[in-house]
Amino acid sequence: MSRIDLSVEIGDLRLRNPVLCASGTFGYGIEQPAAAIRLGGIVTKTLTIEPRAGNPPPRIVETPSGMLNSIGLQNVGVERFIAEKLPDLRALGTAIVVSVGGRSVDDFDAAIARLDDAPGIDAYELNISCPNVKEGGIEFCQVPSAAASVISTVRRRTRRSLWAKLSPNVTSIGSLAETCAGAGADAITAINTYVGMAIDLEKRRPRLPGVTGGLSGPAIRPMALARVREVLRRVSIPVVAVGGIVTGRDALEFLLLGAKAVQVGTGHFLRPDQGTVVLDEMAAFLEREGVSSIGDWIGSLKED
Amino acid sequence: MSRIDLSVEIGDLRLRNPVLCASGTFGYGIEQPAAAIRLGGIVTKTLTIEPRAGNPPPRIVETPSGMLNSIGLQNVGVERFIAEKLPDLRALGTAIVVSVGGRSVDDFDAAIARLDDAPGIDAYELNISCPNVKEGGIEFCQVPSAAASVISTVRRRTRRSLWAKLSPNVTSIGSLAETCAGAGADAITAINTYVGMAIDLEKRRPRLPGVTGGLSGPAIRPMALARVREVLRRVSIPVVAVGGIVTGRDALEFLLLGAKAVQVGTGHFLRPDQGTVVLDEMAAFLEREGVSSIGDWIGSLKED
Amino acid sequence: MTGESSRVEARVARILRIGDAGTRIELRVPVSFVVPRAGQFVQIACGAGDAFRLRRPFSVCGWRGLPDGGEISILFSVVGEGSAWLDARKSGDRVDLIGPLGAPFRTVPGRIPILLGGGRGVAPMLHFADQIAEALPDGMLLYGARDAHAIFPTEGCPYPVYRSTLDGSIGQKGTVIGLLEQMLSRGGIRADSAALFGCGPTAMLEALSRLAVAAGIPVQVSLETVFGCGTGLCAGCAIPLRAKPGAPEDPFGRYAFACTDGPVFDGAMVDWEAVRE
Amino acid sequence: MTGESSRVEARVARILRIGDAGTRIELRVPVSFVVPRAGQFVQIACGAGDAFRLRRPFSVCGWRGLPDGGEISILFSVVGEGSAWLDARKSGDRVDLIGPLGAPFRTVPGRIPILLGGGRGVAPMLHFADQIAEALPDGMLLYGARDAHAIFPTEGCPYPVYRSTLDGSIGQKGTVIGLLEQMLSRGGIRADSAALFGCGPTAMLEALSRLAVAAGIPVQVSLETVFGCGTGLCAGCAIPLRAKPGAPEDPFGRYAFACTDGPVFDGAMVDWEAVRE
Ligand SMILES: Cc1cc2nc3c(=O)[nH]c(=O)nc-3n(C[C@H](O)[C@H](O)[C@H](O)COP(=O)(O)OP(=O)(O)OC[C@H]3O[C@@H](n4cnc5c(N)ncnc54)[C@H](O)[C@@H]3O)c2cc1C
Ligand SMILES: Cc1cc2nc3c(=O)[nH]c(=O)nc-3n(C[C@H](O)[C@H](O)[C@H](O)COP(=O)(O)OP(=O)(O)OC[C@H]3O[C@@H](n4cnc5c(N)ncnc54)[C@H](O)[C@@H]3O)c2cc1C
Ligand SMILES: Cc1cc2nc3c(=O)[nH]c(=O)nc-3n(C[C@H](O)[C@H](O)[C@H](O)COP(=O)(O)O)c2cc1C
Ligand SMILES: Cc1cc2nc3c(=O)[nH]c(=O)nc-3n(C[C@H](O)[C@H](O)[C@H](O)COP(=O)(O)O)c2cc1C
Ligand code: FES
Ligand code: FES
Repeated sequence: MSRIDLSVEIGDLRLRNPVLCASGTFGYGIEQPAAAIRLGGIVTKTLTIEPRAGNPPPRIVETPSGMLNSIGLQNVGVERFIAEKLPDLRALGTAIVVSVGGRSVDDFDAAIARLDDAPGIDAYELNISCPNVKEGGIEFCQVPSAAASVISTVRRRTRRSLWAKLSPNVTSIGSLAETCAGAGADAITAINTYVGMAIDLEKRRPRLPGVTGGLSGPAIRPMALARVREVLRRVSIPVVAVGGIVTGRDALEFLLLGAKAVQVGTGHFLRPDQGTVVLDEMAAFLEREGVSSIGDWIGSLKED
Repeated sequence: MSRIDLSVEIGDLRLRNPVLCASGTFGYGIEQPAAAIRLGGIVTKTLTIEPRAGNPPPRIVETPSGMLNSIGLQNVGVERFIAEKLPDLRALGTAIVVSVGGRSVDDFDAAIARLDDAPGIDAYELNISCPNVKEGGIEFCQVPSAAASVISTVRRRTRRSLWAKLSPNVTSIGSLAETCAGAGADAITAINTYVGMAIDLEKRRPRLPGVTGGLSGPAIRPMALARVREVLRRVSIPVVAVGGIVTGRDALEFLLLGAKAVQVGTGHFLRPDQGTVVLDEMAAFLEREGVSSIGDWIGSLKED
Repeated sequence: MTGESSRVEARVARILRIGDAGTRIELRVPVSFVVPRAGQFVQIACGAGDAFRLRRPFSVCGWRGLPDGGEISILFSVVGEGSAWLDARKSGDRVDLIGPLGAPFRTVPGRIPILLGGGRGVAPMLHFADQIAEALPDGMLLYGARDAHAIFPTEGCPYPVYRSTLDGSIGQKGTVIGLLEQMLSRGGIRADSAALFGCGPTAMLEALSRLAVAAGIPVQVSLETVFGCGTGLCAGCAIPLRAKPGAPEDPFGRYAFACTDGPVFDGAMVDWEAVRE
Repeated sequence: MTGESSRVEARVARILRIGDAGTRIELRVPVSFVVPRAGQFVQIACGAGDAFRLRRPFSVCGWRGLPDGGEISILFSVVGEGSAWLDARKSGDRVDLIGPLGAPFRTVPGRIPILLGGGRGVAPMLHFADQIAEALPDGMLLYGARDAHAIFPTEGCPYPVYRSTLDGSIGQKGTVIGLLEQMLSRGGIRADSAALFGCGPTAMLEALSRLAVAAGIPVQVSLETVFGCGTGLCAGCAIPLRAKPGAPEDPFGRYAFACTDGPVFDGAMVDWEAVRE
């Protein structure tokens, strides 16, 4: 264990360290308890008011330094989550961020209403940026007013912390973040995946049945850094960074920019305990550099 | 030499094969003549009406399966290009596409006016998507009306073919393409680089003096495919695809989607004659598959 | 699954190229590695360090317990960069793996195990035979391959091995399903006392399952799909299932996870039409 | 540059680790490879195949002509993944390289060549000495290193070698620039008849150039920066130059390309303030 003070605050929520898992890459948070108890917080798989089947397989394609996924939000639904997963999750003693998704504002509202009755949830992450569920038309993030209406609606429903998870597939993620902050978000999570596709030349077909999927992994890290920087320049609420973080050094880059915490996503597929690897590498680096508190590191990038 | 008919038409312009170099990755087209004479066409480094110094070094950072660049359009200017480069370029006998950039509509207009007096240019590629030159504010592509005004202005100036090179850093590249087609573009080139950045942890500084740069290379290929598909679904003018193409298989994916030609960019840094490698691999694949004309391959992707 | 699998640095004990059939690699694992059961798999980090690459799943094909750990063996063929990396290992090299993972084959009380392996799908069947032959000595292995060159050696197998090749160069000519049908019709295998266990190409497993369902024989098959994590985290490895007759509608249950619910599934429950698409 | 460089599959003839100093690798190249001149470099594809990696530039440090080609040698230190890959080569391995590339050092008529190498920057200086010693036998090599462990052997060098180390463990204590200043002040080197040639850390080359300009001595330095292509295609390798006094304003000329205009530059023309930033 590290002698460095790694604790951070995302609004009212204090995390013992700034490394969380990214939604959809760590199951419901209970599958790998040994790793989960060491994280700063757990973000669950995105939950919807009703259970969802998700998309037909194959759902995964590997790409250069990354991968495409088209899971389609397969999840047990809010009800079963509360009954079957939440008790084990709470037993871990790690901060709990429940990711919530939906096709309509009402879907979000209903899910949050139900979850709000359940004890032990520290924050909601509103997944308004899933590129794989488009029945309602397009991503909420592509229409800022739609994003705002999700946030302001659930804002009236709950006193718990609301994190808005943004899409990078927009012209200005900075102004989108501003809109979300204005609508009542307590923090911004950036970024979700980039829209991408892959083709099977022999079959002359897209590799994913739904044609496009979401690109994640180290390939997107340089873009995620630039996107997080855009958000940081436009809003004063805390920013949780995600996108291509696989090592402690990767995480430290986003914190240096000014993100208050980071999420490890695709990295978990290299090792189910990759989040703890990131945490340990981060602490070791800070120790070597003589940084005694993560607060001194966060936002200390020198730009001329 | 291949027995397959590889010739394609981009509007009025016939290319003997569909493999071009991407602007800025093959100099002025005369540095590697042995490779240049085999390409379907050469796209020059982006030229501006006046010579430009470009950005201070370092200008390049390697990233997972890609690289960031911040060249800043260093170029000799239209005048010296016509005097010093164009004669050698014409001597190659390869189709010539001159890439043109600028900070204002007038810059574009002046450059095209001057170039239009020079013989031997087959088309102009309008670089309205450079992420590294922002004195004028933001990329033209981020404001569709600005993009349209560049195109419609130079449209009145020249009868030569106009290709509009689009940025992927927008919410809807499809509607942007539509706008450009409406403004008089004869073809769309998609895509330019993604905005990204990199950080030097030891120095606690951005690695590029201008902080952000443009991401290219295999890392962006899945996104480029999805972006090119969006464009193809929205316009009927020819589309020239670019983004992460390094092998013949990569090129064939974009052609399968429906692009009429491809450009090889960062691939040239692996080998200065990588464009010809792509061409040869492509022809060999088609031969193995029994495709006798590239026209039969283009756009033959089966989507359900 | 907790505590049942671990990440270990294995060492290559032996690596052997077996003609066209593929490669057999034997990996030394420490005591912390739980004894794998037939049908389980390991997730191998194929490629050391610098480049990002998802782990690749490989079925365990044999286990040898040793005082200070054990050796797992894997049969595999080179189909891409990951398997090519594994194929290039030399004895003594390190291999980072996670396992054992997934739900194993399970014997069916009162029924004689009939094991069917198609191509490299014979791997977990050899392991299964080793594991159950003592308790269930009457089983047998039906093994189909393309031709004589593509056959993995099965010497040590405690069950009698009946072989088929598409070209008839070894054993009966035709598929392993043809062989099974013949043995069923001639009484060498009896529908009322057999249980079928299969691993191989999807088309073979579908044919096997349809035959089994039609004949009323219990059937378990090991299915492959593209994996993200292999450890139940990503929901990437969906296998479409039929709705349980009479059960309440359950959209979530439409797809099971090959890495944790499987890779071994009840062949009667798989929605083969959807798999094939 | 046309025809002067080519892409070849070289073979590792010998590879030698020299203590803390780094590694010396000798690469067999075919006849198609043009004889490299000192200061030129090669672009090596460090990493075979699958993963994307830009080529890495390395100065040629020696050349041996052979009836059917030749051998180039390179001195390098491991600083990241590319150089680590090169360091892991074994004799007989293939190495894909492009070269020789760039503008070489050029002797100055009527002046005695004084070669200065700092750290691994000694590499092209050894090559330069080999190349010019016959015609210009009065030259010398000043070689500075961190300490005795970091010194590359210089036995074969046709010029007398004067060494300095920061800790004084070999040769004079201090930097190689200190050594040069001393020799200039004691008359071992005369400003009116010398030409200075340097390769090493940027700070050393800046100090060398300032000293040379102040003393009116011609100076050429080999500069490093991050390369994209190494072949004049990308404009990535910008070196800031001073405006030529009296010349018309030329924005394009603000930055030269290290890979084609350089890597060897007139030290008096480099805009050192801008390099340092
Ligand atoms: C549970 C399970 C057990 C397995 N057991 C074995 C085994 O014992 N021996 C063995 O040789 N192989 C086994 N496989 C398949 C093995 O995982 C793949 O061959 C391997 O991942 C290919 O990796 P690659 O990098 O070499 O090829 P890639 O470059 O990843 O792929 C090469 C080709 O194979 C396809 N492919 C990739 N992964 C899979 C997959 N999982 N299923 C089907 N096609 C795929 C790709 O689309 C591509 O066309 C198993 C797979 C699973 C899911
Ligand atoms: C013209 C030229 C000649 C060279 N000759 C030699 C030589 O003879 N021997 C030798 O050992 N090295 C030489 N170098 C430097 C060599 O190219 C780098 O050490 C090498 O590219 C590092 O690659 P890597 O993958 O090992 O490290 P990377 O992981 O790429 O980099 C490791 C560290 O080095 C930095 N770096 C990378 N490239 C350069 C560079 N070009 N200049 C300065 N810092 C860099 C990175 O920012 C990083 O901090 C030369 C460079 C140039 C431009
Ligand atoms: C397999 C997979 C499933 C995902 N599922 C979700 C999800 O349910 N909800 C969500 O908000 N993001 C989801 N994401 C996006 C990640 O949370 C993260 O934003 C993205 O992958 C970028 O981070 P990374 O590069 O570290 O993976 C998923 C990503 C992957 C790879
Ligand atoms: C070093 C470098 C310089 C570039 N310069 C230009 C340019 O001057 N004009 C332009 O339109 N695009 C420029 N580009 C973008 C490329 O033409 C291309 O659109 C992009 O790199 C994506 O393709 P790739 O992944 O094959 O490189 C440049 C790219 C690189 C890497
Ligand atoms: S492969 Fe990730 S859940 Fe099965
Ligand atoms: S490194 Fe590309 S032009 Fe010099």
